Amino acid sequence: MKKTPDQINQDLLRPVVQTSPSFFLACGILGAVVLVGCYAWGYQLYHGIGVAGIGRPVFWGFYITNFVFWIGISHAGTLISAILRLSNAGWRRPITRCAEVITVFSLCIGAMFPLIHLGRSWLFFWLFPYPSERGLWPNYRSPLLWDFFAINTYLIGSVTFLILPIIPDMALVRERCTGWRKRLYNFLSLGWRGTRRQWACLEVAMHILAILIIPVAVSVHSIVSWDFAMTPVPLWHSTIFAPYFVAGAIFSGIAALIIALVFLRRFLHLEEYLEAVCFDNLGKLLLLMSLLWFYFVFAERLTVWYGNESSEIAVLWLTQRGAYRWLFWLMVVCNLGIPFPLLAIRKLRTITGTCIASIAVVLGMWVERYLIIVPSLSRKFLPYAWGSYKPTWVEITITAATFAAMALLYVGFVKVVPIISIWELKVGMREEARILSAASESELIGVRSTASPQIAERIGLERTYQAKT
Amino acid sequence: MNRMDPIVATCADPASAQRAIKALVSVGVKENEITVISAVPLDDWDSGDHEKASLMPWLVALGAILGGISGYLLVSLTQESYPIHTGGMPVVSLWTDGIITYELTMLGAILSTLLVLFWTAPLLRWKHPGNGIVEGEKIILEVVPAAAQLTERIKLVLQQCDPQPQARAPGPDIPGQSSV
Amino acid sequence: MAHRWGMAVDLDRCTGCEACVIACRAENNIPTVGEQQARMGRALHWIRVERYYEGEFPDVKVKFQPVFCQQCDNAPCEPVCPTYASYHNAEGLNAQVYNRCIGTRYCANACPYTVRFFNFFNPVWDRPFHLQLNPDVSVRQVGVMEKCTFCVQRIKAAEIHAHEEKRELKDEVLQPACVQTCAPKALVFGDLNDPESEVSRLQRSRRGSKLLAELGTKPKVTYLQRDQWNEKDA
Amino acid sequence: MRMRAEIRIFALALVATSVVSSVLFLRSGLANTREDPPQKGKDIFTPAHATLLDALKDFADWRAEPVQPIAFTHKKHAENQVVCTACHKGVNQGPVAGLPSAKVCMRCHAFFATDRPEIQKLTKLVNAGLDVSWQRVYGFSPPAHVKFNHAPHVRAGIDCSNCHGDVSNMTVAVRAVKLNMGFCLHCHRDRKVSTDCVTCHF
Amino acid sequence: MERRDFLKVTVLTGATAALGGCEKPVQTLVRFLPEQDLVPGVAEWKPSLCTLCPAGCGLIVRIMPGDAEVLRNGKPGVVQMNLAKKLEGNPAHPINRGKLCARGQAGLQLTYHPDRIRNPLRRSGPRGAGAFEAVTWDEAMNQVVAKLHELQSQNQADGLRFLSGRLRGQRGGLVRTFLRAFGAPPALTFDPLDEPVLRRANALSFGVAKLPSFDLAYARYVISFGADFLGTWNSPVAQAIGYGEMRQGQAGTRGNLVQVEQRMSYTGANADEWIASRPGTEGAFALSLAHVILRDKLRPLSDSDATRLIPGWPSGLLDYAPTTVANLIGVPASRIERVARELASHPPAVVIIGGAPLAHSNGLFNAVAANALNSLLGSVGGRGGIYFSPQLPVGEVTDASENVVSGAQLPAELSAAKLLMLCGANPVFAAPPGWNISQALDKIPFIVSFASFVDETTSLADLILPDHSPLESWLDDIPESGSPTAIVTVAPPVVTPLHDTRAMPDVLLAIAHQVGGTVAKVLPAENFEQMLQSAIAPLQKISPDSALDPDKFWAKVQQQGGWWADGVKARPSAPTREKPLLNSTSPKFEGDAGKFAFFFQPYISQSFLDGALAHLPWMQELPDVLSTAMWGTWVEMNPKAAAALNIEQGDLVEVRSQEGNLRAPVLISPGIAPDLIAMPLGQGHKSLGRYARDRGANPMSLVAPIQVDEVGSLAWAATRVAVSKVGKAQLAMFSGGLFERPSELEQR
Repeated sequence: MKKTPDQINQDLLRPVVQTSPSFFLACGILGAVVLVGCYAWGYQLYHGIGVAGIGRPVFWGFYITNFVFWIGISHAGTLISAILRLSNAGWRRPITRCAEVITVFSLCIGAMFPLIHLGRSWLFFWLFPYPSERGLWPNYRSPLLWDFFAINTYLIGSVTFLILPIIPDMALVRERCTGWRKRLYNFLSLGWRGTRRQWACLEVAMHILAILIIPVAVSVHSIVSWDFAMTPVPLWHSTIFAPYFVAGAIFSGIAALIIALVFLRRFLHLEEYLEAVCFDNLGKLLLLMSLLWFYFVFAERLTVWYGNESSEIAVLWLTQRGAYRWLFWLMVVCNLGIPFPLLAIRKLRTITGTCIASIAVVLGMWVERYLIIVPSLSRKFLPYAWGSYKPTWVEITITAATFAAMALLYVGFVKVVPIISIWELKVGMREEARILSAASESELIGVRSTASPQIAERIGLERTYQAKT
Repeated sequence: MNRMDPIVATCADPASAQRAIKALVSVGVKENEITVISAVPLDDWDSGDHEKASLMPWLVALGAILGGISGYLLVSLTQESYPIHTGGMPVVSLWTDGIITYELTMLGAILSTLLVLFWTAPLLRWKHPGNGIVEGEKIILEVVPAAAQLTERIKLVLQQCDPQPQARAPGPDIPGQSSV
Repeated sequence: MAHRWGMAVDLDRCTGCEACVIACRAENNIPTVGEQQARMGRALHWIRVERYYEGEFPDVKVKFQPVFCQQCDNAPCEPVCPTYASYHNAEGLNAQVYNRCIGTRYCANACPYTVRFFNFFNPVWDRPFHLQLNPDVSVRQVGVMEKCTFCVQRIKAAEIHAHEEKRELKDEVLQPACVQTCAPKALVFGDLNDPESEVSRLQRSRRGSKLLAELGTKPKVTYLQRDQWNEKDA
Repeated sequence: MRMRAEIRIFALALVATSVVSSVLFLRSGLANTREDPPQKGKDIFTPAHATLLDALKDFADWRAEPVQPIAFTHKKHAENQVVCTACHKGVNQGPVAGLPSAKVCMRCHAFFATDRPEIQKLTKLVNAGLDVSWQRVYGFSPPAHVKFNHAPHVRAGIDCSNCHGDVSNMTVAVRAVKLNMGFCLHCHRDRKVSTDCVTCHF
Repeated sequence: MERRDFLKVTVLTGATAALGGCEKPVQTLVRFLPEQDLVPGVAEWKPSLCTLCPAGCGLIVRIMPGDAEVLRNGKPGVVQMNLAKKLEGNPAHPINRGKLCARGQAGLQLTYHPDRIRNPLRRSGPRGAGAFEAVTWDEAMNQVVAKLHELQSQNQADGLRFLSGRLRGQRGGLVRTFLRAFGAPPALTFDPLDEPVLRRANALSFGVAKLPSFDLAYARYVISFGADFLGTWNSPVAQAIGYGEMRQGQAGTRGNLVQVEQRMSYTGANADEWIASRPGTEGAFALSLAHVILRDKLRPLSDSDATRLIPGWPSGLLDYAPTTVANLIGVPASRIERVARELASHPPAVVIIGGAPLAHSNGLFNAVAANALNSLLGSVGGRGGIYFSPQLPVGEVTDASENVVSGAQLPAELSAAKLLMLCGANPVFAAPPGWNISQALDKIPFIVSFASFVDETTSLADLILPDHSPLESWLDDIPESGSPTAIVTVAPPVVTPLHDTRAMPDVLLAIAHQVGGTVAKVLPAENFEQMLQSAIAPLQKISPDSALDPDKFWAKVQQQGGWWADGVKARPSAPTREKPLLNSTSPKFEGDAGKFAFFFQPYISQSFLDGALAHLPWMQELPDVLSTAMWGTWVEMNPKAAAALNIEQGDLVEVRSQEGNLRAPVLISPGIAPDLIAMPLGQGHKSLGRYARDRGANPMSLVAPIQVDEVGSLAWAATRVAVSKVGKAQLAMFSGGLFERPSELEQR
């Protein structure tokens, strides 16, 4: 299909300027769930953290699991889109923004959990390094404080990374609406006009940010892993944790991205924009990460088993033969068993295939975090102090609410901002056109509809082609 | 001096725009008096605009250094401020302080990127939103001649190399209808 | 010379009678949590007597081992606390500053001995039980971590008293509640900086060992392992 | 139409995985089938505050000035050379300064100033076998977890007015000094005495 | 946002309210004038006395002034009074020397328990419904006195019965005198902790009808048959102190402890060698050891009263050769031989017997056999051996072990009662169902109880005259064992009464005075304090400070918490001269082995003793040291036996005997014989306050009313039971793992 810029504008701006009842329906349902979650949290604040299932020796449960999980999801966007931008992969254009949004929101949600899980949440600000007459400062040796700094940096970075490319699109919307909308978008466009200089600066800035954000993202999840690795707890106190967590984070991040894309594709009718090629490439990435993940798990387990250190082996058996064996094998199936065939076999690596694989992975990675945290704590060094953990309705509700919150924020965002970066898409089309002209002058016009497989191959559109024929 | 209204013209594509600009320059309009507005970034377009942007990396580096220094000062100065003993570890330990310093370095870099962008672009100036985005290949030329007497000649030139002069930017229109 | 408080536990003397557990409870205002909470692993016993079976019927042996905060010199609980609520004081005590605690429970995870206990709710004493609360010890509110303090309130009182009488504080005038009540004298408390003190002497015993020493936490509590009865015992 | 099918599969997969996982969760005995969280009164534990308002007040550190049942004037007594320790006996013996019972008041006020209305109030109380229920002026909230001991401070020669203001010129004692940790630390630092946390917090 | 000033200023009530959680502020109540002006925040220690078990340890109580909510003639208010904060052992006391057990520590909760009876109560509903109404002391006293007069007028004075736990010292004396003067039979005693069998055995063997004391500190070899002497038996604290010394007291030597039993008691857990023998064969075991010693001439053949009781002793106990009895005992002959040799070659060695071995039909034989072995080892009265603490006749008390009606005669005695006075005994809970105690009580027209808590028996009372808590009352005791010196402990009240209660002795004296006649005459004392003083006075003559002014002496006794002097040794009275030669009888069990596969052994709980302490939350939450269970009962089973019935940890099982059945969670324990089921006493209360009510199960409801031959006391270990799985149960456990280095299996 050959879309004129106007068509693109229409298609991509429709969700912004037109509001369907289904939007309100979605907001209503999701909002309700979120409210229930808020009630649960209020209940916990009022009665005390004890309404959650945590006890001794398992002092961390669902909340920290969710924390790690969401921070992991946040690696979807920024990292992926940054890498793709730097490698200037053409197919990234429609998905970068969608990915960056995931990052920002899941970071916000993830960052809430350390607060939720505090025994005295109302004193959370004692984590801030602020001068007080006590002269007492936070303890910079505590991984939790590293978290505090790292997550803030990452959040600010990702927000910047998200909003910069939005500015021109805001200006575009500004031009096409009236009344309060116009005022709103006029403000949001930060006075963007699209002059040569603005474009130039924007591009440089994006490039710099793309470079900056990658090490930040890596550091964030390394630090999250160090929350565990810094403590002498069986299976936590391990050097493999930082890379293990980073890999896991990207793994779950890609999965989340794919799921989001499928939803958008369906509900915003973006079939022509989010083409099969994106899912195909993301699928390959996911496959890679899946194998990497398994590599880490295997390395970790093998070392523990071979080392045969009594406290560690206790945890190992607990997860593989004990009460947690079901979850353990669920995790393996979800993170390797399901994705591997779906993604490795070309025939199965369809949109549906990648989607199912992604759902499995997201679930599996949540379970993985749970299995990292709970079994280790319930089997610490002195067998007398062994224990177990069962979540209560409060934890389960809050967990559910955060998923709803994620969706709600996403829906809201899509309502305000075109989820596909319009101007980048146009640039992409222009470049495509140029490649084509380089390929063959003759097929310059309407190539997409009639492109011969060879050429299409050269410009990496093969999947599209297959999907069409 | 009172700034006079810009003369606006829309060109069909970059090529014609460039021709127009050449012509304008030939009649004595300075390049920095011409603002080129496009819907998408224009490449292979020779002009001095990039120099502004090329400052950015250095400023960012500066911001990073500032961030790093402030981070290190924060951890190293504050930790000693209360006579607190610690277990096996030293109060100030480079290993851990390194992490905070690193994060603040990055923060400095990111923030400075943002600020420098706002400053150089320039953004955050909500005045004269008009003459904004055009569509597709079209390009708006906005000329603000320093010398008032040039105005007529400029209009003339602009007409010669085909762009249709117009007073206003394309007005608002509703999607669904065909746009400009 | 500064004091360095430490303890020795003679497992050969310990009968596991758990008098120390109740003594600690009474001295330190430790709340009773009730059956439901206890089942969720929330019973608070700053000192506990660990019981380990060895062998199968009829050749069964049992090992009792009182475990409480080991007051490590190299305590894993300290560096992880973001607010310094768990820190090290000049006399080598691992202090838990309740009011500074925001309840991350990180220290409890880091503690390999699992001797830290958390107030999941605000404690309540069915009246008039509150009348027996010890005014010298604060009642921990909801959301703070707590643990054995070596009865720091007694240490402080003794210091003040000694200072008042202008004499040096000696450890024999000072006993934590658990030590005071221990019938077989299995628990010994004292100043490790004083080479003459009973606890220092026991620390040098051939039976002496540290709990989970391999973790390098450098506990200030010495466990004297159980002795073997030998036939030709003179 | 291809899309529809896809969505159906999608939904199916979603449901399937969630069902499977929840089943496995229950199967592995990790789901909570346990008793409800404790209710106030029912359980040994109850929340920190009776109402949300109390909680907010506590957090915002707000509380009303105490209203004393009898307008006791420190000024008068100080003028008549009644030293602080005459009534606040505990101040140099232990942690609590303490208040005397109305009996002690009556030792003098059986004879002195018996005509004053406040004294008559007092007398009426005592005759009824009642004591004056003085309202506390200074004190620490439970979450402060602080154990202050008067005796060492008095012995160190800290004047009462350092922490309680010039009470000898007050009629009814009011909170003249905001006793927060900064206040304590400031003094402790100046006097080079311990600022170790467990000096006060245990 | 910053909230620097977190040292907040709150009103006193805020502070106290927070202490008690969130309760209604105190300052809404009026404030009563205190009795004397106290300086708050300053603590002092006062001596007192532990009354929770017969050991009779001395206490010092830490008291501090505080504000208590009280009722003053019906009006609620606050008053400043001294409050007990902590109990410690009395360092000067010869028995516990400054030490205390867990139960003693928890005694503090008796005084401040929310379920204490706060004023006299009269039954307002049908008996057993537990409905009571408050009455004034005058009304209550008048009613009692009226009833007593009624008895006298109908000359049914012998219809008065007084049922109590073991009342020692002047309390016992007072009751005895009262009853004698009134013309009623002696007091009935019901005390599951008591060892009548051992008393009887000691009377036969050594001529002293008392519980023994042990000089463990110097013993080098201790063999204990079922006696949980470190936990609950006899004088635990004193024995634990001795044990500590035996282990590490003297450089170079370390005593060895051998425990013989079927279920690993808590003492067994401390033993160096734990021998599982068949139930009821301890006597045979002891004699088998004796046989080896005699055979190999490891010890000179002794001929004492103790040995003379044993048939075939002179001939060397041929019937008890290890090879012969090995199967009966269930212990390999070689092991018996070895233990015997070690026993003989490590003087001083001592044999202890108590608990389950005496609770079989052949309990007396077992005890006498152990005594004989002791005398063969020459450890009677010697250093590191067994001895009897001297008891001085003081005041009304001639001898603590004055024979009292107890055990199986109880039901009969009760059914003869017209008016029952109840004090500190709870037979409805702790007696076997076969005795039909509650039926007997139902027949009694009028029951007066002096209890502080509404326990199962008191809930049947018509009138409750609540006693002070121990800390609030004058206490005295003459401990029976645990110390080589004669002790008379006396302690004044340490705190002022919290509620509208009165001390039982004072009430009894007041009743006596109102009843008048001889009763009033023989009990002239104004109050119990006077009685004590006059009783103690004679001791001054035999004590070092005889020169002292009597009042000073009295003050001194009070301030040190009693009177004791070294050098006052016991003189064993002449052996009672009725000597039946005891024949080894094998134990009888109720229930045939086919139907009831398991022996059943209830045991005294570490935390609750016989159940009298089940209302203390501290003890409820104290993890039982072996099972680590809290807030409940459990059924102990051997892993193999359980596996055979495919029962596993966390299952709910039903235990049936011919007497009844109960349900409780099962606890798999390595330390119990495969054919034995054990349960701790103490739980399963139907009453006794919020913490104990409807919690766990009461093993006594399974116990058959079998008697110990020639003693008549309850043989509580002589029941057989069957076990079956009925479902899942939840038991609050403090511990996760059983083993220090868990097998892969257990790690699952």
